[in-house]
Amino acid sequence: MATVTYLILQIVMVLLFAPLVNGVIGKIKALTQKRTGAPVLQLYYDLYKLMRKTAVVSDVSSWIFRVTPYIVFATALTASLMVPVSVEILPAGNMLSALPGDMILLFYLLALGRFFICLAALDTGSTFGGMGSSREVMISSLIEPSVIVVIFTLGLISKSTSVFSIMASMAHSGTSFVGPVTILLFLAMLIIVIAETSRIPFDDPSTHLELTMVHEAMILEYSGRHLALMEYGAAIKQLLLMTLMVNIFLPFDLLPTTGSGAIVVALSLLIYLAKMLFLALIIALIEVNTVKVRFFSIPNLAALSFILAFLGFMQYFVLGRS
Amino acid sequence: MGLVLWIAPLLAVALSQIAKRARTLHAISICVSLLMLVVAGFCTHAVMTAGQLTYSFLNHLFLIDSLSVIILDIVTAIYFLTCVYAIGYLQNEVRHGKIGEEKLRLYYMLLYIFLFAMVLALTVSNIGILWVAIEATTLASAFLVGFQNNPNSLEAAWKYIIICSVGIAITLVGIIFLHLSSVDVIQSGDALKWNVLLSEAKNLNEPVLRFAFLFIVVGFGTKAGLAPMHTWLPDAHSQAPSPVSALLSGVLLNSAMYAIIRCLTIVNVNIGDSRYTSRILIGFGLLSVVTAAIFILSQKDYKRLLAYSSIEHMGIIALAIGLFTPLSIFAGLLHMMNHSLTKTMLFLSSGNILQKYNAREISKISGLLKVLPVTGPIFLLGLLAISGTPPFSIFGSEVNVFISIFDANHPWLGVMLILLLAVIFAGIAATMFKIFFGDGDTVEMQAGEINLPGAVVMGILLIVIVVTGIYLPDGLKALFIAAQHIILGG
Amino acid sequence: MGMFESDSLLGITIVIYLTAAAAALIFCSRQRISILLTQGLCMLAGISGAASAIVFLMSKNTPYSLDLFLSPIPYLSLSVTFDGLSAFFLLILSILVFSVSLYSMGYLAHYVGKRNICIYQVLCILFILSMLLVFVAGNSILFFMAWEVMAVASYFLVVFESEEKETRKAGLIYIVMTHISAALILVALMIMYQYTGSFDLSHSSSAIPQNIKNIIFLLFLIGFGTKGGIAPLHVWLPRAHPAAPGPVSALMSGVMIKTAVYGLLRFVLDYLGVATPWWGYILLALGIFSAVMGVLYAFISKNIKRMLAHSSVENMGILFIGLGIVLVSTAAGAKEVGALALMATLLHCFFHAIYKGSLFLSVGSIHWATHTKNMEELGGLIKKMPVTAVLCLGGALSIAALIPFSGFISEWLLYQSIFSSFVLGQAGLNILLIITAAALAMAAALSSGAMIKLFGISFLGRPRTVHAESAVEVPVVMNIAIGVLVTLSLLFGLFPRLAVNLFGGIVAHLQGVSIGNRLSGNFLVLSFPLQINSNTLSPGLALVMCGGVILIVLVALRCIGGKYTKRVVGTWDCGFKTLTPRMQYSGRAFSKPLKIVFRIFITSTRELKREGEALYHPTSIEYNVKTESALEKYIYLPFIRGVSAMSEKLKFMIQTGSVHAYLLYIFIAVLILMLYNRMD
Amino acid sequence: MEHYLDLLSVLMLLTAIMLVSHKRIRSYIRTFRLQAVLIAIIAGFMGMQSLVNEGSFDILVICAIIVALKVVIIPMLLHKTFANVEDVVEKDFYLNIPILILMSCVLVVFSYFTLSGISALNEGHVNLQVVNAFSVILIGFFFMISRKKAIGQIIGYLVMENGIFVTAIFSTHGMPFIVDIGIFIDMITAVLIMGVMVVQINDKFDSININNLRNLRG
Repeated sequence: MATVTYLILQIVMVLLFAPLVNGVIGKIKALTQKRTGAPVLQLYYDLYKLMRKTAVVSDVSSWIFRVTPYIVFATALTASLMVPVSVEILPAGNMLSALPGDMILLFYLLALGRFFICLAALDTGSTFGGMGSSREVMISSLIEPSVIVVIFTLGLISKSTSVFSIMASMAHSGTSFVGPVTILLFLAMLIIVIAETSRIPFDDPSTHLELTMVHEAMILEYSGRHLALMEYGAAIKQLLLMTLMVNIFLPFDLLPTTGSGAIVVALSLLIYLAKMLFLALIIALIEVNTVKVRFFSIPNLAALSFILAFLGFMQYFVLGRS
Repeated sequence: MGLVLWIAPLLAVALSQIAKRARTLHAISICVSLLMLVVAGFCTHAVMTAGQLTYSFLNHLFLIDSLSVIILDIVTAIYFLTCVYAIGYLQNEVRHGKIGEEKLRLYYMLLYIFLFAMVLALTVSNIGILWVAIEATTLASAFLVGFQNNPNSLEAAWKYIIICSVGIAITLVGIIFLHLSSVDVIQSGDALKWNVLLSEAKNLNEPVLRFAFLFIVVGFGTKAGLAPMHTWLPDAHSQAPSPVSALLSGVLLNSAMYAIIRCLTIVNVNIGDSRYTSRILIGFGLLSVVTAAIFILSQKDYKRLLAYSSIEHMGIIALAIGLFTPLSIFAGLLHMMNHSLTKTMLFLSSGNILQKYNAREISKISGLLKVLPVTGPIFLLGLLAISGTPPFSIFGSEVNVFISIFDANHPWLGVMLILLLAVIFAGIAATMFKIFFGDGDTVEMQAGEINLPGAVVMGILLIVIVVTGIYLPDGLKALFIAAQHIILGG
Repeated sequence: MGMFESDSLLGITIVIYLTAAAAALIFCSRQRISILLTQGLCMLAGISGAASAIVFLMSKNTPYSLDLFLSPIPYLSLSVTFDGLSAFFLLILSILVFSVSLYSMGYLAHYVGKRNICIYQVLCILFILSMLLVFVAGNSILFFMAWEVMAVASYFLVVFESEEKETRKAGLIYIVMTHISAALILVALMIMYQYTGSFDLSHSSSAIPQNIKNIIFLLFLIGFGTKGGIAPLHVWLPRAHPAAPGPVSALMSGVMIKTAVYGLLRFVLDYLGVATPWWGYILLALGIFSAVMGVLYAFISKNIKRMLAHSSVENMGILFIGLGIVLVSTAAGAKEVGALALMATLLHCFFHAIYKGSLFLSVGSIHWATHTKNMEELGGLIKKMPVTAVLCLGGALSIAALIPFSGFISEWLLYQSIFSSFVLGQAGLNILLIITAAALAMAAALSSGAMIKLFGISFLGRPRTVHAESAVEVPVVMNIAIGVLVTLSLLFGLFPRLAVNLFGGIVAHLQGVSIGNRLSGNFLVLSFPLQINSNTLSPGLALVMCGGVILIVLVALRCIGGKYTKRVVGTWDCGFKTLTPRMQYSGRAFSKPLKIVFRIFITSTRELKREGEALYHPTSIEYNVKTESALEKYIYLPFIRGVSAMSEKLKFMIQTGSVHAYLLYIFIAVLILMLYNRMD
Repeated sequence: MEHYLDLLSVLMLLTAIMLVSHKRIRSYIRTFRLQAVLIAIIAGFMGMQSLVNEGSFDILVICAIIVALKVVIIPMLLHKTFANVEDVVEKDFYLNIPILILMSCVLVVFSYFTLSGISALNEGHVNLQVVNAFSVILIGFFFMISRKKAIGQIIGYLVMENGIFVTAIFSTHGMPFIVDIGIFIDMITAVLIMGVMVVQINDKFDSININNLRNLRG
């Protein structure tokens, strides 16, 4: 029963807040640039509109093109179920039986979605699709090593690769989030999140300039409900990655320990939202203050991320252990 | 009965001079070789039942035991197969005007003398006469090598006769010292008889015997193609007509090795230890394998390649015999047989290739599997067999040689040998395998076999080397074991 | 000894194979009958072989020995010992044989009347039988014999379509490398024999001193590593595997390269025993190198079969990583971690055989249908060959280690075993381990990229040439054959416990500890000393969830957006007149970014031919890129050239043609021997 | 008696060294004939000895054969062959003559060194005759190597044979008779065949310079 409650709560949170993140980041960017900007809820309107529109499908494409949006959305949502927005909403007792899975599975689920996006991009025979797909493959394979190093280091600290265990362990340890290890890992993770969510400086989500776009190039042919699912899926993925970050590196979930039941949960959710706002602010500021780098400078960023993660790992073994 | 072995070839020499037509010559050849084979079979039987076969009326000059009978069988069998093959081969040569019909007579006459000398070497008990016989093989085969009478074959023949004569002269020095070592022990009637020498081995003069052995090894080693005395071999084998090449490689080398083995036993029994001889034979053996490896790696002429491969295998045999453990000797003898059969098959195939393509250079041949649908595959399998690939027979004997080397606690030797053989395989593969594929359309020629009896012979040989890959008839094995005991000194 | 005991089934299997070979020979002239009969018998043999293995594995049988043939020649007897490891590899072999034979029934049809099917089939059976013997050999001589026959048979199969020069070259490189590696193995076996005095594999190795064991290990490493295609000894593999006919490639990549794993498990882990950790370090280092190099080259290949071959190099690298962890942890005494890693390795070995088999068969089908292996000439096949496309996608997902296919299971377990081996706690090892994990992650990502390229370029988009335009779906038997493998991959991906239970006995036997209680639960629940909470994995549940989500989404969309309507138009062309297939992204363009990133490993020469006066309006442009491996260019080629130059030079220095020199050799030999005699 | 034999053996060694120092075909043959005469004398001595001591004619018969073969027939054949093929004298050796002679001396020392270890040969003191005879073998061999032309090889071979024969006769008083006969037959055949080949080589290559025969290499 607790499991079902968890699942429902989690799904609702994710579906509800995922498009909001984009709006918030956009708004922050606009404000820093002294613009009014689009409404915070713009993506909700877009999604609603798209779902109602007729889909335009290329005559070259095959069933791959049509099933991909569903797979992308489904994998993103399923993956997000593994990343509780708050430790408090986790069912008590054996949480493993609720949702078996760990960080590795999480990232491989996302990889499944990416696999299909890349295929779908090639399916229409459009040059843009191929270009985006090719670039996406490069970015993802360069960023992957640092992902696994981060996962392993976090896992070693909390002695499990399970997302719940890591979060719980971080939340319990309380002070570790200011330690050298976590700072390094946080930075590495930040780069990973930016890369995975196709943001500046890796990619520019707001451009349709053929020389720079990656993610947008892949979904260029999509329209109607397919596009809606794609956009929604991307938003969910972004939310879950950010959730992962805030809940691991800013583990304040357990602060409101007094009280019980719904109040605690509500409090922790509020804290969660605050943390997300904080992270969105960081991301937005990064977007505002940097430019999209040259495509062949992306390996440098990936290497930076890897080095940060690796140093974090080293720190753990040099300082954390001795 | 055994004396037929001596008489038949001599008789054939005479008959071949009388015969008028090519067909008669071929018929005589087949009959004689078949007769020899049958008699050899008889001798084998006699040896297997009685241990040895000898005739007192010749003062035991004719004497064969298990060791000689093994090699005798190899000789007669290969001789027979070669003769069958030669019919087709020679007919082609005549048809293409390479040789006139009158030269056939000379060919057969020389061949009979060659055969006689070889059989004599194997069946005579006197080492002196053994020497004479081996020298006679050189003389008879020198003309066979130069049979085609072009500058290259003449050059080969010249080198062959010079180097082998010198080598054999060196042997003579050895035999003199061998005689010297025994003058005080053995009366003149039995002088130089290996059976007597062996039974008196303990009483021979050791330093002289050791000295004698050096020359015997170098001399017969020249004939057996051990490096660095091997230099005549690639020239002679590549220039001789293919049936003769097969005989040289498959038979003659063994006869020379046989002579070495006989003396080796005497020396080892005399010293009571095999270290002295081991070092010499292992040294020559290893050097031969190294030399062959170097030459095979970038060989451009396929018959020369086969010749170098013979050097390699004689090296392995020398090594095995030199180790002088029961297993190594067994393996060495087995290897001798396997090598002879395989190499004969290869040389016979190469004869077909030569006649079909009229080229010795590897680079000029392609599409062999298509152009010669029987010879091609056989040649390919033969190459694999000769380089020690299972399930062919050479693998079995080579593995036993390796095992005996490691048993005898010479790991470095074994490692080197294994690696060298691998290098040789690589060389053969790199240089030779390309001839089999492709369309062969660089040369306009029709696909099809040209030598039917030859194809049958090669087929038989192929079957034999596959079967003996893991199987050996009990009788044959008993014979090998008996020979092994003889070599080990009774 | 009942009919359905493992040993009698094994005997039956061998007999069926021999019968199949005989059938192939007897019906030589009636090709269609011969194909049906021979391949049918092979399928049967596959079933009985698999049954033999499964019966053994299920019943936890103790190892047994059989003497097939006692040879009068010493040491050449064919005696067979069957244990868990043999059963495991026999199972792999049999599954693939079954599927490949079924496939061949269709595939060989286009050989009828063109090629010598009789020889092909006999060689195939010889190849299969020799692999079987490798796995069940009871002594090392038989092992070596089978190993050599396997090499030769596969060589002939590689050069079976020998018209192309490339094929012949591939065959040559293959046979030379494999033979030299075999020689090293033989050396190792002989050294083992020298110390133990026995070729029996069940004999104890305690008589071998440690430093000798190190040497033996290195020899095995090079020997088996070459066969397994471990970088930098892998150069033969990407050439030979693509050159062979489709079914043979599947067998080679699926089973033959696994003989290297078998060899290492059998001889190093089982026979020698592991005492020093650095063996494992070496394996790890090699594994990392191969995994990354292999997948990198796979990613940039445009030949679809070559891509898969490179991917085999990658997967061998992954297997080596697994083995490395097994050795490291065994040496450190952490048997349980070793057991976990061993399980991961075995599973990866098993799964890789299955899905790589299916992929090779799928691209074999592409080749069958389009007569080209160059993906730049393909495209749009998903419409022409819909079933093949689905099957190929299954294989691609498996090899990209994505759920719900089996590839993910073994990869996950491998990650977990790397994770667990941090418990060993040496700082140096830990750094190596984290690098291993990173390399593994990158390899997985790149491999999924390679599969996107493979599938995307050849099946999606528009047909690039008339080859692809005129393709038709392959015969149904071929697709069934692939389907069997893909289904197995899916099955084990969803229910990994099946495989874990089946192979648990082998791990327990080899490592001496059972990990059954640490790998528990309905799906996979892993609990190890290092962990406070178990790590769990349930691909099935994830799949169910995804399915649920999709259902919900469909309903939701229906509610919000109404009925699905679509408009089919051409792909957006930026207002340009019409898109042609040539404007699609090509395979080469697809992999270009990563090729630039990793240019130190890949040397490429390019050539631009331009015709026409005007700079911006040439009448024709031709662009050629040739990619070479830096390894081959800077190490292998110079070495080969050096050796042949040396041989060429020495040849004329020794055999000068001068009879005087020859006499001099003899003279010197005499003098030296006389000196030897004097000195002795 | 022994003194005479010693003297003869030394003389024979001298002829071998003389041979090394010669440049012309004619002198080769002459020296060879001289050596053959010496051998015949040695054989005659020994033959007489064995006739007196053991009543055996073997060695005397062999002595007669030597005279017939080596003193008469072979030189004649050689003359005839080489008169046919070539008459020009040219420098036909690899090293110059003084060095060749010095190396011959080294060979003598070498054979002394190697033979001195064999006790059965040396009853108390080193057996001079065997050393000399053995040196002749080596020098003959060396002669073959040092001469470029076919004639050099044939003569060298014959000198080796001489050396071997003398070694045999000095060390063991001759081999079994039948073996000796065989050896002689072989030898004459060998020389005949070589002669025939020389003619053929001269036909095909327009020279008997063996150094030109270098097509088969590698």
